[in-house]
Amino acid sequence: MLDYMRSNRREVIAGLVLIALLATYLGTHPRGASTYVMTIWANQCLILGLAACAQFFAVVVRGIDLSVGAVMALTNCIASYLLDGSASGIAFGMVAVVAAGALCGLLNGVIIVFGRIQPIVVTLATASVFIGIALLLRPTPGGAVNYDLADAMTLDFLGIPTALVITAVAVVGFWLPFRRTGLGLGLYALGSSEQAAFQSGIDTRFIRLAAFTLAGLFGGLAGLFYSFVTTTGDAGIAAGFTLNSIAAVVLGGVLLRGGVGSLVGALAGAFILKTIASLMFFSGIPSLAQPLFEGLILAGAIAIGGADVLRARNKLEVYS
Amino acid sequence: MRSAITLDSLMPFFGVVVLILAGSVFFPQVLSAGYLTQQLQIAAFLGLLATGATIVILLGHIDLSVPWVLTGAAILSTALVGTGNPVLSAIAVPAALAFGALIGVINAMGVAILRIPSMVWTLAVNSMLLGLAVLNTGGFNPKGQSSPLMVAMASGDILGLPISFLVWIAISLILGYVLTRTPFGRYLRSIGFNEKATFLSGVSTPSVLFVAFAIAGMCSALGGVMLAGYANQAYQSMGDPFLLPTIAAVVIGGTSILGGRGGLFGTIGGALFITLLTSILSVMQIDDAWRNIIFGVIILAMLLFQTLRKGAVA
Amino acid sequence: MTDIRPPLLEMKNISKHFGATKALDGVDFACRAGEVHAVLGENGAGKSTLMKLIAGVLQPTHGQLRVDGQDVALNTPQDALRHGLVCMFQELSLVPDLTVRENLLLGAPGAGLGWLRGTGLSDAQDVLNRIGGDQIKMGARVADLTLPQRQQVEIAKAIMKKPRLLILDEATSALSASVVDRVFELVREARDGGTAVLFISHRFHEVEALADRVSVFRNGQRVETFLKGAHDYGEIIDMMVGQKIEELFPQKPAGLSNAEVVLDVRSFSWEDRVKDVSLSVRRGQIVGLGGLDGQGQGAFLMGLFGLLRKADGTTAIAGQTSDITSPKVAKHQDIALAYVPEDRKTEGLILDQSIQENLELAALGRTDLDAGDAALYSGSLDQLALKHGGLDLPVSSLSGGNQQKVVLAKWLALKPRCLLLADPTRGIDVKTKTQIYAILRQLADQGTAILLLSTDYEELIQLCDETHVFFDGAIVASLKGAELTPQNIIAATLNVATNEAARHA
Amino acid sequence: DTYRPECFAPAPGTSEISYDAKDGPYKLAFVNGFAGNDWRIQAIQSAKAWAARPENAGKIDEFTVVSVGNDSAAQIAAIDNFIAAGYDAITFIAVNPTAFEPVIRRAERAGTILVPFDNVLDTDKVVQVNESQKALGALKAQTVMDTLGGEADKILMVNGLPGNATDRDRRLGMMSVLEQVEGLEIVEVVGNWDTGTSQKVVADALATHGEFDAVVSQHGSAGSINAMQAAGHPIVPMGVDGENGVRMLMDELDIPGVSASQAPAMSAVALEAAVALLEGNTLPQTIFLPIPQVQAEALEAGVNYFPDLPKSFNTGTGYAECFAPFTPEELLGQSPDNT
Ligand SMILES: Nc1ncnc2c1ncn2[C@@H]1O[C@H](COP(=O)(O)OP(=O)(O)OP(=O)(O)O)[C@@H](O)[C@H]1O
Ligand SMILES: Nc1ncnc2c1ncn2[C@@H]1O[C@H](COP(=O)(O)OP(=O)(O)OP(=O)(O)O)[C@@H](O)[C@H]1O
Ligand SMILES: O[C@@H]1[C@@H](O)[C@H](O)OC[C@H]1O
Ligand SMILES: [Mg+2]
Ligand SMILES: [Mg+2]
Repeated sequence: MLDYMRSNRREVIAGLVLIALLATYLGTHPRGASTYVMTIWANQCLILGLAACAQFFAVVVRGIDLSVGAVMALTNCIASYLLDGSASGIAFGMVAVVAAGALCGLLNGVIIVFGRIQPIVVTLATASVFIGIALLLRPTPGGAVNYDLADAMTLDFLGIPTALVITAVAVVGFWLPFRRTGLGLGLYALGSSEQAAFQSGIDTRFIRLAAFTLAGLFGGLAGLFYSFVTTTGDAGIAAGFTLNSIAAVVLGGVLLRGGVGSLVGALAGAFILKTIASLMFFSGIPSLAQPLFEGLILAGAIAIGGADVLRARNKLEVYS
Repeated sequence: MRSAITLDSLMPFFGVVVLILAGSVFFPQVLSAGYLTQQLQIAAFLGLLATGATIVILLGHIDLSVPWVLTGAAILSTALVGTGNPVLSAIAVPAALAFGALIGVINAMGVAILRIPSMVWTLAVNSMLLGLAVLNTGGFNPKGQSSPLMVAMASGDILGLPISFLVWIAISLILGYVLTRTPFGRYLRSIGFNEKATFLSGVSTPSVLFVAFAIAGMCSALGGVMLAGYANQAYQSMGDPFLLPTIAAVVIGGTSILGGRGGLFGTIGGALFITLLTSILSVMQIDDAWRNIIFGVIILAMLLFQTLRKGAVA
Repeated sequence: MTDIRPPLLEMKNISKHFGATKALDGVDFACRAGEVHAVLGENGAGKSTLMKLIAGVLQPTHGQLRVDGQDVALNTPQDALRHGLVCMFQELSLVPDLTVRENLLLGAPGAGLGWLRGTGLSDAQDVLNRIGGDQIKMGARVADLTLPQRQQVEIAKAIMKKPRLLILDEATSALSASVVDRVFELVREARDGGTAVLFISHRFHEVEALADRVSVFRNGQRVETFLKGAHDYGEIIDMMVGQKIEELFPQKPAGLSNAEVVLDVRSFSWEDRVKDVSLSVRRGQIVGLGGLDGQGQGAFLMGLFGLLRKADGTTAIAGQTSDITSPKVAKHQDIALAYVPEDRKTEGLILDQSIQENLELAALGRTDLDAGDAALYSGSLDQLALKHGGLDLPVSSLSGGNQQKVVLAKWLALKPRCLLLADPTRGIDVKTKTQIYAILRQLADQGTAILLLSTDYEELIQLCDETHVFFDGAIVASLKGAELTPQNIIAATLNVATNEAARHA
Repeated sequence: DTYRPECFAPAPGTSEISYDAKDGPYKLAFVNGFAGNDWRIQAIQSAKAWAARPENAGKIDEFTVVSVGNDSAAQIAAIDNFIAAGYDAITFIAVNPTAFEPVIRRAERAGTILVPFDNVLDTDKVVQVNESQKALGALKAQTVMDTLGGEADKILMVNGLPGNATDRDRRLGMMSVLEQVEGLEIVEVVGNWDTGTSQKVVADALATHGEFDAVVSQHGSAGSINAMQAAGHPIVPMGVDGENGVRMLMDELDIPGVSASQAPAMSAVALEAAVALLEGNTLPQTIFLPIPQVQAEALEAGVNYFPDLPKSFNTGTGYAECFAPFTPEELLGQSPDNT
C-alpha cells in the first residue's frame, strides 16, 4: 500500500486534493451531499474528464493536442444531427460520433507522423479546420438529442450518478486492462524515450498514430457526453476545453514531457478543475471577485505539485 | 556565429508575397501602398506579442498569459492617462511595461523555481489576471483614455511608414542583437536545447528564465499599450483573439516549438503572414466556417512545405 | 573448426554515410554461429554504426546484408528481431519511466500490441540472478536504477529473446569486474549453444577473456580479422590507431608529500549519502575516488561543484575557503572549479549545438575571458587531437571519445584551479585515454588540483597518486604508493578485510 | 392583461405565462456566462444595483451571482445547483439558445422560475427578457437609409461574434431593411463585438473597397469609427451600438445616425420580471424591451453619454419605462464586496 502510494505519488496527491475540494463544495452546498447534487457535479466533471483523457493520450507520447476542444465541438455538432430518431439510428449515431472523433485524431496522427511536424503545431492548425467544419454543420447552436437517452446518460443509476458509473467503466473496463497491453505499454515507452522504444523493436510510428487516434476517440466521447448534457449542437465550445484539458492532465500528475501519468490521474485532474469552478456557487465570494479566486485556487493547486521541487536536495534532480 | 536568416525563416516572406499576389487577383487594391502600409501597422501588434513569444519559445517554454497581460497593460495605461494627472499620464507607458515585466517575473517564478510546466503555470497566471481585471472594472472604474503618445505609437507614421511597425522592427533589431550577439542570447538557446547541461556549464539558468519571461511580459504589455492606442481605449478580453495567432506566427517563422532553434527574423515574416492572411480572408467576405478551414489548411501547408524541404535536403 | 554453412551474418561492401562523414566505407564482414567475435577500434571507428545496421536501427547507404546466406533488408529493429539479431546498445534501450518488469515485457519475444503475458520473465529473472542482479526489483522504475543495474537489466532483456546473434556494444562498461565475469560465463554458454556474439569493448582484458576472433576497425574500414592470439596487444593497438602507443599512463612524479595543498575539503557531509569526507590534493597530485557505483563519491563531486543543497563541510582552494553554492559560483575566476559530469550527452554537452558553441559555453560567463577567442581552446584541442569535420558542425556528429574531448576542452579554457572529473574515460578508446591522461598529468604538474572519480581501477592505480575508496557515503580506505593494488582497491570497495586502518575521522 | 406592459412589452404574437404566487422574501440567482467582458460586468453591476435599491431589497432573502465561462454544460450545472438549493428564481444569459430544455423541465418540477435574458432560448416555455434583436438591427439600418433618403450604392456592415443567435438576428434585422434598397452593394466584415477587431476589419474593408455611403455596426463600433477616421473616410451616416466611447465620437465628429444598444441593465429587468412572476403576476412569454436609442442630434454629454467614464462603459444604464435608470455612481459605487 505504502509502496503503491509512493510510486503513484502524483495520482495520490491529486486524489487527496480532489477529496478536499469536493468536501468543501459539498460542505458549502445548501443541499449537501445528495444524489442530485452529485449528479450535477459528476456530469460536468466527466465532460472535462473525457477531454483530459483525450489530452492524456497526446501528452503521454510527449505531444500536446490543441484540437481536443475542436474535436469536441465537431463531434457535438455531428451528434446534434444523429442522436434523435429511431433507437437503431441513435445507436449508429453514437458510434458514428465517436468514430468521427477517432478520425480527427487519426488525421492529426498522420500529419504528425508522416509530415514530421510537432503535434502542438499540427493540432493548432487542424483545430481551426475542425471548428470550421463544425460551423458549417451548425452556424448557430441547434439540433436536438433524444431526451430519454440524454436523461439516461446524465441522471443516476440506482442513486449513483451515471457519469460516475461511466468514469468507473472507463477506468476498470478500459484503462486497467489497456495498461497491460503492448499498445498501452508502448505509449509510455514512446513518451519516455523514443530512442529506447524504437531500439526495443517498437513500431513508434504506429504507436504515435494510435495515441493520437485514441486522443481523437476520447475527444469524440467528450463531445458525445457533452451532447447528452446539453442536448444540442454548438460549434463554439472549443476554446475553453482545450486549455483546461491541459491544465487537468498536469493537475492529475501527468508529465508534459511524456511517459509518466495515467488516465486515472487525468480524470482526477479534470474533476479537480471542475470542482474548483463549482466551489464558487455557494462560496459567498463576491461575484466580481470569483474569477480571481478561481484563478488563485487553480494556481495554488498547481503550485502544490510544484512545491515538491523545493525539497530536492540535489539541484540536478529538478531538470529531469 | 550562425546567421539568423535561414531558409525556414524566409518561408513566411515568400508566403506573404504569394498572398499579396493572389489577393490582388480579387482586389487590385491589395497592391496599393495604403493597404500594404496598413498591414504593416496592424502586423506590428501581433508582431510585438510574437517577439516576446519567440524568446520564451526559444527557451523551450510557452507563455499563455499573453492575452491578459496585454489587457492588463492596456487597462493600466489608459487608467493612468485617464486620471488627467500629467505625471501619471507621463508614466503610463513605463508603468504598463513594468507591469508586463512583473507578470513575467511571476511567470518565471513558477517555471524556474517551482518547475511548473510553463504551459499550465502561465495559463493559471492568465486566469488570475482575468480575475484581477474583472474585479478592478467592477469596483472602482476610472475613466480610461489613451495618451497622445500611445495613439502616435499605434497610428502615427514617419515618412509614410507606420510608427507601430518601426517600433516593432526596432525592438526586433535590439532583441535580435541580444539573441545573436550576447551571452544571454546564447544561454537562452542553450537552455532551449538542454537546460541541465547549460546549468552545469556554470550558467545561472533561473536568471535567464526570469529575464526572458520579463522581456516577454514587456512585449505583451507594449502590445497592449499600442492596441489601446490604436482603439483609443482599453476593454476586457482585448487580448483573447491574439493568443493562438501569436503562437502560429512564431512557428510559421521557423522557430522550433521545442526550443533552441529559430529567431526573430522569421517571426517578423510569421506575423506579417498571419496578419495578411487574416486580412485577405476578411476582405474576401468568406463565410466564417470557411475562413477557419482555409486558415488551418494554409498553416498546415506552410508547415508541411517546411518539413518537405528539409526532407529533400537531408 | 570447419563450417561449410554460410555465415550467420554477412555484410558485403557496406557503407554508411552521415552527410560528409563516412562512418563505414566499403566494409566486408562476417560472423559465424557459435563464435564470439570482438570488434575493436578507436572511438569513431564505426563499430556502433556497424551494429546499428545489423540491428535494423540504421540502414546502409550502400551494400548488402545477408542472414544465413539470404539477402535481407533490415528496415526496422523488428526486422532484425525477426531474424534473431538482438543488440544491447551502447546507449541503453531501456525506457526510463517504466519498471523493470514492463521493460522486460516490452522486449519479450512475441510481445505485440495486444495482451502481454509474462512469457520470458522468469528467464529474465534467472539471467538477473546469475549476473548479480538479484537485488533489482521487478517493480523498480528503471530511471531509479544505477547505471550498472541498468546494464544488467539490458543484458537480461537481450538474452531472454534467445538471440541467434547477440551484440554487446560496450554493454558491460559500467559493471564491476566480478559481474563482468558472470556475464561472460553466460555469453560463453550462449555461444556454446550456437549463438553468434559480437562483442565491443574498450577494455582489452575483456576481449582477451571472451573473444574467439577479432576484427579491428579503423576510420570506417575493417583493417583485419584474425583468431585471438594471432596478434599481441601492442600489435592490435597499432592496428587500431594506425600508430605506436608507447605508454598508456604517464610517469608519476615522485615526492609530493610536502608540495602545497591546492584543494582541501574538511568534513563534507550531505544527507546520509556523504558522510564526513575529508581529503586534500597537493600540487602535482591526481587524486582518485573509487568505490562501487552509488557509494557517495559521485554525490561528493557534485557537492564540491555546488550542486547539493544543505551540504556541510568546508572547501578551501589554494588556502582560500569558499562557499560554493552553484556551478556559476564554482566557475568564477576567484574559485575556478571545473566539473566534467558523468553523462556527457545530457549533462556535459548540448548535442544540438555546434562544437564551437559548446566550447564557448563555460567561458561565456567569465568576465576575465573572451569566450570567442579561439586561443582559449586551441591548445587543448590540439593536445587532445580532436577529430572533427569543422567546429561549426553539431557536437552530436562526433564520436563518444571526441565528444568527451570537447567537454574537457570547454572546461580547460577556464584554466581551472581544480578539476573534478566523474568517470571521464568511460567508453573511451585507448588512444584518447592516453591523450586525456597526458593532459591531466600535465595540468597537475602545473598546479591544478585533480579529483578523478573512476570505475576503472587501472586508472586509480596507474594514474592517481592517492585513491580514496568510498563505501556507504564515507571514505573507507585511502591508498597511496605501494598500497595501490587491485586487491586493496577491491577489498576496500566491498569494505572487507583491513578497512579499520584506512578509516579516518 | 399582462403586468406593466409599458415595461414588459409583449413580443408580437407571444403567449402569456404566470405561476402561483409565492410569499417572499425570495432567493434569487443570476447565472452569467463569461465574465471577462465589459458588457457582462456591467450586467452584474446592474443586477446588484437593482438588488440594493430599497424597494427591492426587502423582497430578497438571498441574491447570488455566478459566472461560469463559455461552457453551456457548466451553466446547466450552475442552474441545477441553484434549483437543488431551493432558489425561487434564476435569471441567466444563456451560453447556448438550445441547450436548456432538460433544465427547464427540472426547474418546473422543483418550482423554480427561470428567466433568461440577453442571449435567450429558442423556447416558449419560460418568460424571456430581451430586446428584439431583429428590431435592433433593423433600427440601425432603417435610420441610416432614412438619413440617406432611401438611396445608397454601397454600405458596410460590421457583424458580431459568429455562431451566436443574437449576431444572427441583428444581421437579419439589418438585412431586412437593406435588401429592399435597389442596387445596394452590401460589404460584410466580422468584428466579433470587439473594438480592436472591428477597427482592423473596417480598415481593411476601406482600403480594398473604397468609400461607403453608410456603416451599420454591432458592439465595438468605436473601432469602426476610428478606422474611418484613420483612413480619412468622409463622415457618413452610421448605425452604431451604445458604448460610451462610440457616443463620444459620434457627438464629437457630428456623425449622423443612431446609437442603439442592447443595455446591460437588462439584467435588472430580468430580476424585476422574476419577482413579478413570483408574486403571481402574468407576463408575456417573450418580452421585448423598448430599445434604448439616441438619434445623433440628441447626444448630450452627461445625459446619454459620460465623458468621465471609460469608453467601454455601456450607456444602457436602464429602461426608463421600467424603473429609474441607474446612475453611473449607483453602478460603479457598488462596492464589489456586498453581494
Ligand atoms: N547520427 C550520426 N550523424 C552523424 N554522424 C554520425 C552519426 N552516428 C555516428 N556518426 C559518426 O560516424 C562515425 C562512427 O561512429 P560510431 O558511433 O560508429 O563509432 P564507434 O566506433 O562506435 O565509437 P565509440 O567507440 O566512441 O563508440 C563517427 O565519426 C561519428 O561521428
Ligand atoms: N536514496 C537516495 N536519496 C537521495 N538521492 C539519491 C538517492 N540515490 C541516488 N540519489 C541521487 O543520485 C546522485 C548520485 O549520487 P551517488 O552517491 O549515488 O553517486 P555515486 O556513488 O558517485 O555514483 P557514480 O559512481 O555512478 O558516480 C546523488 O546526487 C543523489 O541525488
Ligand atoms: O448582447 C451582447 C452581450 O451578450 C455581450 O456580452 O456583449 C455584447 C452584447 O451585444
Ligand atoms: Mg560506439
Ligand atoms: Mg451634440
